[in-house]
Amino acid sequence: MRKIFSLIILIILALGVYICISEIPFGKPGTAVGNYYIEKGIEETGAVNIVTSIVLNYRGFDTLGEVTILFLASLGLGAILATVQNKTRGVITPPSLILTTACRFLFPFILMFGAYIFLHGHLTPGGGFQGGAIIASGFLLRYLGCPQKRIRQSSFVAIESLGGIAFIIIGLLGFTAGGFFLFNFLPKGVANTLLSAGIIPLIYIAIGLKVGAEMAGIIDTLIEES
Amino acid sequence: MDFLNNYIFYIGAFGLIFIGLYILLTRKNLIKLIIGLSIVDTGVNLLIICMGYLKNGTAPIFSRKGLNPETMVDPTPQALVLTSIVIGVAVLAMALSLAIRLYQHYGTLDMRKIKEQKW
Amino acid sequence: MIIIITSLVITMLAGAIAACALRDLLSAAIASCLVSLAAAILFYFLQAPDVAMAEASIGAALVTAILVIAIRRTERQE
Amino acid sequence: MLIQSILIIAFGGAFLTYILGKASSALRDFLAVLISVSLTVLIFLAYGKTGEIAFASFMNLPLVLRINHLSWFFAIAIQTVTTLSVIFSLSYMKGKERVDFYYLMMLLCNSAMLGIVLSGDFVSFYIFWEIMSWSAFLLISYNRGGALYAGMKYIVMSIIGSMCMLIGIMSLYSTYGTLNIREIHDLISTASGEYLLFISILFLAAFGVKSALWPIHVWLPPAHSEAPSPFSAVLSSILIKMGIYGFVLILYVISGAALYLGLGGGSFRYILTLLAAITIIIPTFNALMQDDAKRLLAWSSIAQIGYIILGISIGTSLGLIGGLFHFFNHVAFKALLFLAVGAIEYRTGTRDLNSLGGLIKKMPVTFIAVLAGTFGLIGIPLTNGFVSKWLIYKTLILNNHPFLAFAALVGTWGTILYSYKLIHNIFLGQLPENLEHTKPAPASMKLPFIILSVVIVLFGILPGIPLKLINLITASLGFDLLNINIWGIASESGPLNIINIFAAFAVALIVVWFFFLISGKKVVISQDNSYAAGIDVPKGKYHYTVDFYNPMFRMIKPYFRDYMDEFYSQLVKALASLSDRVRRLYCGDLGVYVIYIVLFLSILVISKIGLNLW
Amino acid sequence: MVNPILLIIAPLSAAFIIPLMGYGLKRIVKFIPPLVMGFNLVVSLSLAPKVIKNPIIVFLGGFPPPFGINLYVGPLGILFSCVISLVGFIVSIYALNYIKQGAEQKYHALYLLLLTGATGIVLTGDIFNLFVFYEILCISSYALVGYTGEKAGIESASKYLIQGSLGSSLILIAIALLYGKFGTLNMADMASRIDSVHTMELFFPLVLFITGMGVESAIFPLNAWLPDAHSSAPSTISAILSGIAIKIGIYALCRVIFTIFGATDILQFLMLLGLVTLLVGEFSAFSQDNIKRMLAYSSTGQIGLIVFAMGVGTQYGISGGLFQFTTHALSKSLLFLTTGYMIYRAGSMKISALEGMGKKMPLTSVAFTIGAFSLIGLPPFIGFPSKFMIVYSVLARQSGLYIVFLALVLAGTVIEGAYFFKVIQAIYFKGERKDDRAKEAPLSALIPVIILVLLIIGIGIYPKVLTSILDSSAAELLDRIGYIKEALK
Repeated sequence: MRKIFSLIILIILALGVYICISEIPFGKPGTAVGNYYIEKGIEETGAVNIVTSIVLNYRGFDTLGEVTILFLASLGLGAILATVQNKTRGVITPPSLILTTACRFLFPFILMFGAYIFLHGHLTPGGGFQGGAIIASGFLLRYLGCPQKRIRQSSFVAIESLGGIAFIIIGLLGFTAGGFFLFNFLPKGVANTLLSAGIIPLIYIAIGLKVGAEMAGIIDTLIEES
Repeated sequence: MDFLNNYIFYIGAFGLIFIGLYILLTRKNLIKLIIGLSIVDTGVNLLIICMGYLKNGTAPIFSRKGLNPETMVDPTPQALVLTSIVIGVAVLAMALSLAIRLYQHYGTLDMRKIKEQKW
Repeated sequence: MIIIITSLVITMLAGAIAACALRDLLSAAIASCLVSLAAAILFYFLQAPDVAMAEASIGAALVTAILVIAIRRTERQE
Repeated sequence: MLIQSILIIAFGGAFLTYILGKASSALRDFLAVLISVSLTVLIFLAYGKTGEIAFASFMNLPLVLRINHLSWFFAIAIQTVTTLSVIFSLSYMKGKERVDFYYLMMLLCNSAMLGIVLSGDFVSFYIFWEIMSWSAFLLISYNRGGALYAGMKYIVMSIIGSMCMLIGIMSLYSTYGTLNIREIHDLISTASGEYLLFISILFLAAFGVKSALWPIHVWLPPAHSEAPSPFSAVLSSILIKMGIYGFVLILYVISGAALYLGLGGGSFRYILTLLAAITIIIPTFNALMQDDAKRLLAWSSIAQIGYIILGISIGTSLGLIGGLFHFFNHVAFKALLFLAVGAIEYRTGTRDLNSLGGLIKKMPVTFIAVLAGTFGLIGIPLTNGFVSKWLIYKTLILNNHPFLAFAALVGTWGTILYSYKLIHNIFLGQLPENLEHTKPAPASMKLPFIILSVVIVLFGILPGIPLKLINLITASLGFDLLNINIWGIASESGPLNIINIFAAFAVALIVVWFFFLISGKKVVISQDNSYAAGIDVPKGKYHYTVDFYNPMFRMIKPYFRDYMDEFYSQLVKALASLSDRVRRLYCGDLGVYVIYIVLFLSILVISKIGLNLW
Repeated sequence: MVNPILLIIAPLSAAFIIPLMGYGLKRIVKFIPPLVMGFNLVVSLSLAPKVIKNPIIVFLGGFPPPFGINLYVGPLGILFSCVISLVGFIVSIYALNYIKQGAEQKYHALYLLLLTGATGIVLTGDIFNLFVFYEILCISSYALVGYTGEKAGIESASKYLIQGSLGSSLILIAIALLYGKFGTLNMADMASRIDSVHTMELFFPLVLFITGMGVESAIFPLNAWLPDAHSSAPSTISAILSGIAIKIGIYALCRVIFTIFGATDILQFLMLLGLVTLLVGEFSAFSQDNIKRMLAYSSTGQIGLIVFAMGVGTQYGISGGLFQFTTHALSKSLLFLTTGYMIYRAGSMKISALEGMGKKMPLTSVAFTIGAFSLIGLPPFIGFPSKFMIVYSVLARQSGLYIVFLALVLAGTVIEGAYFFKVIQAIYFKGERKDDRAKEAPLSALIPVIILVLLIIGIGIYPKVLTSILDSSAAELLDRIGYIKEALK
């Protein structure tokens, strides 16, 4: 009975959506805000990747909120799973030889690849979040590959908080130097070169490390009691 | 043919949203509900990106010289989706930790049996 | 070009329906990984490389990993 | 300036006694009495003054205090009763716990009533009204057990009443932009008929609840019998009179005599008098059936309120004077009766009429007090009750309301029956063994008895003193002046002259006394020398006061069950079961909660697509 | 003049610093929240007089509004931020030694982030930024509800999470549709492009917003999570959730309806919704025996009253609703704080277990009575002027239907009075407490309670202190054009 009832409701919503969507043409937005970013993106922020300039400069406050949410997730996880009494480690099938050697061999490369991505955030597609995620998948491989070598939880927490504080400090520096919070006060440099887009690379390094540490921390908290 | 060109992405996005809602409405297991939530989230991200797409536009990155700004896709939705994906992960991690604790307390994840907090 | 996009959308929706219908939670998690993978490729076709990378690395890899870990710690069958 | 000082002393005094109470109880008692007496003196000084002072502002509305004859008349009644009951409770509350909380609430309630009477605009009227309500609530539920249910009943009904009043006040404010009573009086003459009806019905509800008009009287009997005796004296003599003050305020001060008569084509006035008549009959016969003295007196208070409202709502100057004077008399003898019952309860520990008896020898002063009180209640000539009932009967007959007059008469018969039951069961008959050693009432209780008895008899013989003041009041409300002399009313429409009644009584008294002397021989008859149809007379107490009116009860019992009370308890039970079903809405199942959300969304979407509501 | 951005940055950076202090300075962690909230209170109070005259616009990153994010700090924003920091400051003092078990450090960080999210929503002028702060608020309240790790807490937290994230997904869909239509994310820019809501492609986002934000602001069919969450959270958290979190949902709802869409003809529906929420809330609170669950249902009722007042639509009605918001924030947090220690001493949440508390914990019981009296609306307390304004605003509309609505609302308040008096009677006039464990609450719990009592009585006697800021914020909410001109100039 519940299935039919929910199907009816969803059909009504689909009808509403259809009428609403038919007014919004697909494929020709031409929005004023979007064109402004594309034209003035490079000379105002110095970053070649316009999406990164939006994420960090134009709408930097969103990303600050974003970083807080990730910090919040790891805190919440710690708070909820910290009170678990049974700390016994479950039996994990010992990893096969191929996995351990691959993990020992691949782990540094994955970290380097992740670092490459968030270092070139303003040049090539990708940035802090994607680099951090790749680093976290590196740590995931480490847990699967060699479970006995564990990283102390507090080091993750330290990196997280430092990353967040670095972001805020850069923002406050912008506030003191340029009068606006998160103002791009460093020189823009030559476009399309590594040290070019003012504060954007600095922030993306902080975010990359922070997201990597946080995601790894989340996975570590979840795995720890298994 | 042009119907497909115009509406295929909308069908994909809203299809995902409605299937996710269907899971939320009918399924009992908490983990299945969480999977439903992540599907709704993916659907919404797809919808946001569709809003900014320009017919045969190019990616908003000036990697080479001579890229014509007019044909570039609108970059703002991509910035929003970056944030929204990470929000989805954060909520998902929180939900799964609660599911694990719930399983330790109740021994089951069937939401029709977990009804102590009522009236 | 449109053929590839249509087939990707169909696989995505099929993956979502599989995630809904499958009793075994692990295979439902894998189905949801399929959905986000197809979505990542669709993002690529929508000229959004940043988002494709983010969706692939976060959506497909980490979300599925967390789901699998959580399923391992609770129960497997629905 | 005098009014503000009265209120400041009243409220300040209340909190001061509470704080000092923590220090020493003797100091607290002394301060309570001092404050009450000083307030009485202050109010006496304010006789005849009229004036208005804006003492504060609330939400850009000036809060005004005003005094005129009407408010002075009510203020003096409030203050005297509270002073007497504070003096009475000095010894009554000796042993009990939480006594300073009791004094705080008593004085707070008293100052709130003064505030109501002295307030010049509706906002301060409402503020003092609410303070009076919840301080009375805390006092009613003072001695635990059954008092909690009574307190709950009282507070819920009085909150409903004050909510209706709030709507009334606010609609006045929104139509006239001001809440000052004087300004509203001038503006309201332009009001349309049904708007005035709407306002009057709202205020009728609010004041009806407080003055226990028939359909909404249910809270009064349990509240009076459960409250501590000194407070139930204040409660029944003055607190329910605030409803009367409200009636006078709305019917005459706001809408003015002319408008009131024409209200709803005169039907509103007729309904009010009808309600008053019912309020006289049904509670009187309920009072008959009570075994608890305080409950009996509570029911009788409701009946006497019926008389007062009857007098007020007739709409002629004679009726208004009768109603207001009966209000003053009722204050006097009802306070006296409650205090007396309190003294008896203090001494004998019980107030159940079936287990008392023969206390005339043990507590003579209390007996005289109860005697004076019941004479006033019934309205025997030479007591003030007689004069006011006479005026009310006179207006009823003059304005050709035969049925109302008959209802009032039936009410008086009932009053005679239950007053006699009260005196007979407590004072006459045989003294039960366990009451052998009851001491007479302590001195601090005797003082109020004497004062009140003197007031009853004095105003009975010389009604001119209070009538002159009431005449001024009715004149200020827009009625014509009657010429009042010291002995009664000399107007042609209804001559009343106490002097010849007094003379007739004096002569009859002398004649009876003379015959009593002549007979000379006094035959002493022992208690048990009465024929008991052959069976031997039991040694113990056998005078038959138990179930005094048993045969009559069997006759009227089925008709006089308190329908209203049962109706309200059914209502509350229905509400409770409804609330139990409503809270089942949150059934704890997550699937249902998610369906609620998505259903809400789809209903909104359907209402747009299908019905195109928006 | 302090830049309003600090109102958000200060608690945020404090939250980031707290885990770092875990190494050496564990003890002083619990003193950070009161410090930060005190700073927030001082800043917002200092900004209040300037803001009433003309609002402050803060550009973030140096870019003008439609292209960058801006903070619109108007009288409405400052009023909410003052109340948030005031209640946050008071509750954080109460939590000094109320929170002892569990990962205490994480509690204080989550607490600060919750208040950051609340302040962020209230001050931001950008719709997506509002969604991000809304998400911060929701996630931190999920974590804090399930913080104690008990069975009830975890169950309520997981249910709350599923419903809350469904709501926020709906909001995200609405934002996507609006961006697709207008191509801008700034509230003022969007408002300048919207004129009528009758076409479907604008009505659908409005409906999505109402449902999404309705879940957080506990409107009738969507508030199934509230009774569980507020009754199983620790008392300080349920005080914050009841006092602030659901009001922020209502702020967001009103901002969307009044400022962005200017949909004045949906107000009638809003009024009906408020009325139904009030009646359902009061009825289900009437037959409760668990005190915190009863307070949670009474919060639902009061929310219904606020939404009802907002639905009236006139300036006086909205300032009445805002005044009722302040009343409820102060009195409900007072009630939750006082019951916190009563339950802690009595050992169980049953009302029958609280009997006779009047003698053992005199000050706390008096505070509870004052809080209850002010919620019912008895004169000398803060509840009376707000009820006064609401009743006046409804009657000023001079229509018969509204008077029927008003009668039902006041009937709801009577029911609320009934069950509060039942509890007061249980505390004062029933039972004798033999066990000596029930002694008065410690000093750190009494100071906040006393501050709240003084505020309730002070504002109740002299409400003029609030009316100027209330009227200007109601005016800001009502005139859309002023908001648009101010933000985009």
